Amino acid sequence: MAVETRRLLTTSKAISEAIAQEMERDPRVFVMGEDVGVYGGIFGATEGLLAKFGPERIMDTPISETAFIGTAIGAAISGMRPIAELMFVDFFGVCMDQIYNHMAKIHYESGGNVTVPMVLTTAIGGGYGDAAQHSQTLYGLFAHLPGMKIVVPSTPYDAKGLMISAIRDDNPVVYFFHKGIMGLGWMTPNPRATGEVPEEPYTVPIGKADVKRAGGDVTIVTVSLMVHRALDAAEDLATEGIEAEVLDLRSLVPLDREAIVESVRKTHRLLVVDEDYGSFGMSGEVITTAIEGAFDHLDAPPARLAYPDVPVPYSRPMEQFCLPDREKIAAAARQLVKG
Amino acid sequence: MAVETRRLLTTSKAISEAIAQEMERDPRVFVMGEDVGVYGGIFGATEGLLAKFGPERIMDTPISETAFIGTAIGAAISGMRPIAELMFVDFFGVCMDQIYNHMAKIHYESGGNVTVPMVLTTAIGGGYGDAAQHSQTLYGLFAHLPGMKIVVPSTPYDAKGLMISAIRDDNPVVYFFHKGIMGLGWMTPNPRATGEVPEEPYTVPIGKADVKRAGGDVTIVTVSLMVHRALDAAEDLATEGIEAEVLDLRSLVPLDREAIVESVRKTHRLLVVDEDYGSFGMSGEVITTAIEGAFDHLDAPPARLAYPDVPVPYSRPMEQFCLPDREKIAAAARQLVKG
Amino acid sequence: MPSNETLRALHHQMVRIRVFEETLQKIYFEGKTPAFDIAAGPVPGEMHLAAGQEPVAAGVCAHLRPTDAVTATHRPHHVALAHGMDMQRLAAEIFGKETGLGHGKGGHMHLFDPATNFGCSGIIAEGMPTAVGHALAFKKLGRDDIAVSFFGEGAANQGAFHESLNLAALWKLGVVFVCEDNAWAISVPKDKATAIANNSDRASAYGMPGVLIPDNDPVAVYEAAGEAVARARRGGGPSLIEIKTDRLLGHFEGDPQLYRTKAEMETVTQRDAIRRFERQLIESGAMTQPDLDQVWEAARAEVAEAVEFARSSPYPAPEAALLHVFA
Amino acid sequence: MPSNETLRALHHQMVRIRVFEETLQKIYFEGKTPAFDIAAGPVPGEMHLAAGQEPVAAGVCAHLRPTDAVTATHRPHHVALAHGMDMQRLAAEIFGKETGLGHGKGGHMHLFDPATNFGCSGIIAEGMPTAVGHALAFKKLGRDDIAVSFFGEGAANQGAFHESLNLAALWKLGVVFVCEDNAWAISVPKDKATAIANNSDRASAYGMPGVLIPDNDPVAVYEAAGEAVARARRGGGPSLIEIKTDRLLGHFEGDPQLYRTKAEMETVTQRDAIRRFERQLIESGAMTQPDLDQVWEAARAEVAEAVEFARSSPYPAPEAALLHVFA
Ligand SMILES: Cc1ncc(C[n+]2csc(CCOP(=O)(O)OP(=O)(O)O)c2C)c(N)n1
Ligand SMILES: Cc1ncc(C[n+]2csc(CCOP(=O)(O)OP(=O)(O)O)c2C)c(N)n1
Ligand SMILES: [Mg+2]
Ligand SMILES: [Mg+2]
Repeated sequence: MAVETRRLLTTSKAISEAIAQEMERDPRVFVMGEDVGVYGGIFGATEGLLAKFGPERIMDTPISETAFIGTAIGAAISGMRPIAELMFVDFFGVCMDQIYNHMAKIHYESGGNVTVPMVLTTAIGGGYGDAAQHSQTLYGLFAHLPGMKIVVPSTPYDAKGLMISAIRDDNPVVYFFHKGIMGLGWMTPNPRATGEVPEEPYTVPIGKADVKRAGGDVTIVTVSLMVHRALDAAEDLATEGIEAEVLDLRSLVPLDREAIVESVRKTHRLLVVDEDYGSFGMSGEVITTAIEGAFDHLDAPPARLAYPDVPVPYSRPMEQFCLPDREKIAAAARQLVKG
Repeated sequence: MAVETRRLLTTSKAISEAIAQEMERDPRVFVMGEDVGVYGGIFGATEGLLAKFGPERIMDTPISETAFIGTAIGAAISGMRPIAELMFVDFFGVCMDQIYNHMAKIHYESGGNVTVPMVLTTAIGGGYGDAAQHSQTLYGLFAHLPGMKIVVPSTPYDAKGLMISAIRDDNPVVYFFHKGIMGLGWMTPNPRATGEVPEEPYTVPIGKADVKRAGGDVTIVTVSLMVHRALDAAEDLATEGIEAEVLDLRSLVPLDREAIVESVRKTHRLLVVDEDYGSFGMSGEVITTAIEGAFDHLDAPPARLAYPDVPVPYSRPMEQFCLPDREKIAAAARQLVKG
Repeated sequence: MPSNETLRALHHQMVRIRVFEETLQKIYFEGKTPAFDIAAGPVPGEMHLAAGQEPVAAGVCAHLRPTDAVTATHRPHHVALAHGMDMQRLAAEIFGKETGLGHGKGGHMHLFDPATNFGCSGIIAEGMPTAVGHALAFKKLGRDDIAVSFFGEGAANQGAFHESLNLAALWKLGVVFVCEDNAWAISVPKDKATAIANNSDRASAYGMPGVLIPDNDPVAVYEAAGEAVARARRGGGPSLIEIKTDRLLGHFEGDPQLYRTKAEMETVTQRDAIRRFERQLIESGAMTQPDLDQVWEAARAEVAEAVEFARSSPYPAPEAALLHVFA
Repeated sequence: MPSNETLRALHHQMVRIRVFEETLQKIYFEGKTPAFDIAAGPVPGEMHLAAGQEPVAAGVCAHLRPTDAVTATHRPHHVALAHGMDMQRLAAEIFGKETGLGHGKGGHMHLFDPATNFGCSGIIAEGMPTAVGHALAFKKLGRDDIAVSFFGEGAANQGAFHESLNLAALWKLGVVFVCEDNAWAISVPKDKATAIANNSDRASAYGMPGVLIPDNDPVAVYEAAGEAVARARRGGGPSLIEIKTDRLLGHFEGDPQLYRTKAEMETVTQRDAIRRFERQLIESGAMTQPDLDQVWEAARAEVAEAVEFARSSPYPAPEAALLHVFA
């Protein structure tokens, strides 16, 4: 009798497993950040690692993001492969110089002679009442700045494979995990935050988008938690006879422009869904990419459903009003298809 | 006999005159920053002010951008109207938290009860060999973040009027001046960096784009120094019978979307020129705006000519290769029109 | 020794803060049991309570006027209340209601109150430069108001601490920097984060006085703050006060605190500053047990009323999210 | 007192740096006269020269190996040369040539040299955390190499200073922090920026030794650095050394220095550390005038060769701008 064995992990477990396997494989890999030790990372990305690797390799830091991210840079130059965690992406402002002016540029400034192989992990996303300084996504801002790869996984499988790729990459990689996909016990449950994850190490290539659902009527391009919202919406749309293709970019830098163009050439319609602020961000870049590569294939102007250009409000009715969700995505896609 | 009297000022003089006039009008206005005193600001934006107003109102600061920009925030809340200078926009990374998480959000977080009337001035732009950490423009990054107005003047006239508007605005305004338009004695001369400026105080509205040259064949949307490059290109194009309309956005937040759409509906063709990095920035936002408002009026896919997604290289041939210029703009516009 | 009236006022302040925090703790878990979901219930998001740190807020703010500026942290309620913030509007904001201080936009980490010139924020050390700015404005405006910046011992390793203290000292501004050393920054103990034992020793790096209050005693805080506030008010420049205080609860509610030993938890509970202070008040004759009971009762009534106000207030309209980006 | 050999080595280092900087100064103005245009000539952009600050670089770097890491600032040439950077590739980088350290991509503020584990950057205090990271790597790799972070007195008011010193001290890393106090941060004098007189006094805020060298003396620097380097190497943790040094030239070339009095300029020129050191060398008999002359001559030859190499090297291809964003 054949027994189906599926190995289901939450995204946070998938990430910590990836880190653990790479740490076992490569003694140069270590982790630094606030509360990454005993606490296991506020969002569980380093859970269990302290017990396994001890405080020399899983290092709690002072609240000194500039210092410890800069420390990761120096350590990377001198032969280590650090993983540094910026607890919430919202905190980038206290340490962005180290990230974008130093980490991201050294390889270029050195004419290719110095590499900075490090991973900067950080949590994104709202929806749980954490207000203006703890709920942002901001990947669009990082993607605007050259020299760092930008990874934004949506599933446990991708999360593990992309983390292993990130650690093995010789470039600085910023790895954004959405709190809402981590599968944490204390967040609103998301059935899609758990998924099949092979035990053995594997990589998912950075720079390749992934069709998470195929469809011929409209392309929905997005990342991270919004992939799941889009899949939910696609189910609703399917009952109406609209087949949405959901394209998960998985990384913003490099951006898989071919995949965007290819899908739009097939469906002739594009909706970009973005939990980051709407203006001057990902939504405009994806739409422009489609325009550049598939202008003559479009049956309707590409549309976007993004976070409005307002700080994240605290109160639930206002926050929910701002967030793209299943209904809003379905409505926007329906509008694109039916006009 | 009538004598024509034209009052010509450089942009830097126009800015310092605006500040001086507002300081005379309003005792709450004062200036803080590195080298804004005796030195008069590295790019001359505060030249002559120390002599006029003394060190109590023109305050040199330590190299502590987080502290002095935060100080401006507190002073603004408690009744002053500070102007803080971040010497180069490239330095935003050491103090961005104060700017985007605090200055930009307090009014919103307070539900409208607290205002933060301050101006943050900063220098942008390259082209003179100052390399990766002193040559960026980055206004697209600031424009992505809600809660601050983003002003990017191109002419002495606009610079003065927009500065007065910025100082009188009850919101935080980030005012970007391009080194190449300041009319400094030590920068490559730019004849357009000097222009007629009325002596009396006047305002230019924040949020209104300006047609700097009318034309019917193609719309070139840009800001700051690139307005002048576009005007130069438009002259060349005119000799070929192509009439380019040059739309100077003047501010990115609020963005004058109507003006973009209106111009594109007229010319049916759009070229965005951007000295900021190409991806995830202004160029995509302007193109998307045109798509949203004028999709059916377009005779060709909108195009962009932006700084490539690479850190600014030091060596002249490489830097010039990256920068949009008169020839590249003309070529891109020509391509749009002639196909 | 302060007057009995002052001692009673300190006690009253501490008690109403404690009752507020304990009440909020209960409310926070409404809708979050049996399965804890941070997004659920009347009060979503992170909740940082200051139970145990009342001596700091009460002792310092006793010297302040509503026109003095105060900047606080992600753990702001004790300071907000001690500085005179309206408890009802505070509660309503925490409930995300239209009647809240920020009409529900700010939430518990982002409280801004023009009536008491109070502000706080969720980014570590972010409010320290703001305090310097308030003080600069007061100097420019010729006011003898001052600014007080509260921050945790964890925040003292953030660059903004250094820059703010240097600037305040350089410009001789009327700022009192108050370091609440509760020994923990989430799960990271002080000695795993700070190269020296006492942050007050860092005052010398800026040429300002540094005072250490080693035992979370409200009277000691009151006295040290009195001096610092008076110095600031008379133009004598900034000071740094460090108080060894106690975080009686988790970093945020729902924190399992696995990083803390049972022994440590017991020790801090045992040395609860309010209970110790009450013993002293009774011993010195400043208050009787019935006096104390009355204070607690009044505090419970005040807090109940504030909570009732918050509960019964309407939510803001969803579309109100789009308002107040710009003035 | 160091050996005569060491004294001569210090002298030689200082002289070659000085000749390099003075030569560069002349070259910088090529193409920029009569009208100064920062974009023109063989060397565009800002140019920060370190003439006067040679004792710091020579005295500290004399103790270093190529495997020790050094992070420097926007004013990096003296340190780069003293740490052993190839002068030809340095010059070529400054000329923006293909043969430069970074193939012309970095320029004078962004020099990265794997051969000497050297890096610098144009953002104030940006390299301080990097140095901590190098030292951490060495500890993890079991190497007894150390890291040295050079920074100006202006940088000591930046948050990164505070965070870096705390972290290095906390983790007992082998870092030597070297503060070059040349009294100026562009046009802002030290006392208008720093609340205390000596940054070395700030070492106590981190529990690390702080040493003040008051007079730009290469031997004093050499001795203090020797101790600090030895301590770092044997696992004894970080130190802070502050040197009162002199900026003989403008902040950058083309700086009219209107903020400096003529008297001050004369004073610093008069007390030129190299000339003073040469007088001592002659007095002590360590070197004769002909010895000195020979050093200058050799330095001129070395610099001329480097400049010739830079001048005759080809520019990178314009499209090379698109390379090396990613490895
Ligand atoms: C810049 C920044 N880094 C990290 C955090 C996450 N964080 C929130 S509270 C906290 C601990 C703060 O410790 P402390 O300053 O001692 O204050 P306490 O919580 O003990 O009151 C941390 C790390 C943050 N909010 N901002
Ligand atoms: C974060 C940041 N702020 C400001 C500047 C502009 N800037 C360049 S050099 C300098 C002065 C630095 O003074 P100091 O640290 O004493 O070094 P010195 O120039 O005297 O060698 C300033 C303000 C910068 N490069 N980076
Ligand atoms: Mg604490
Ligand atoms: Mg200096």
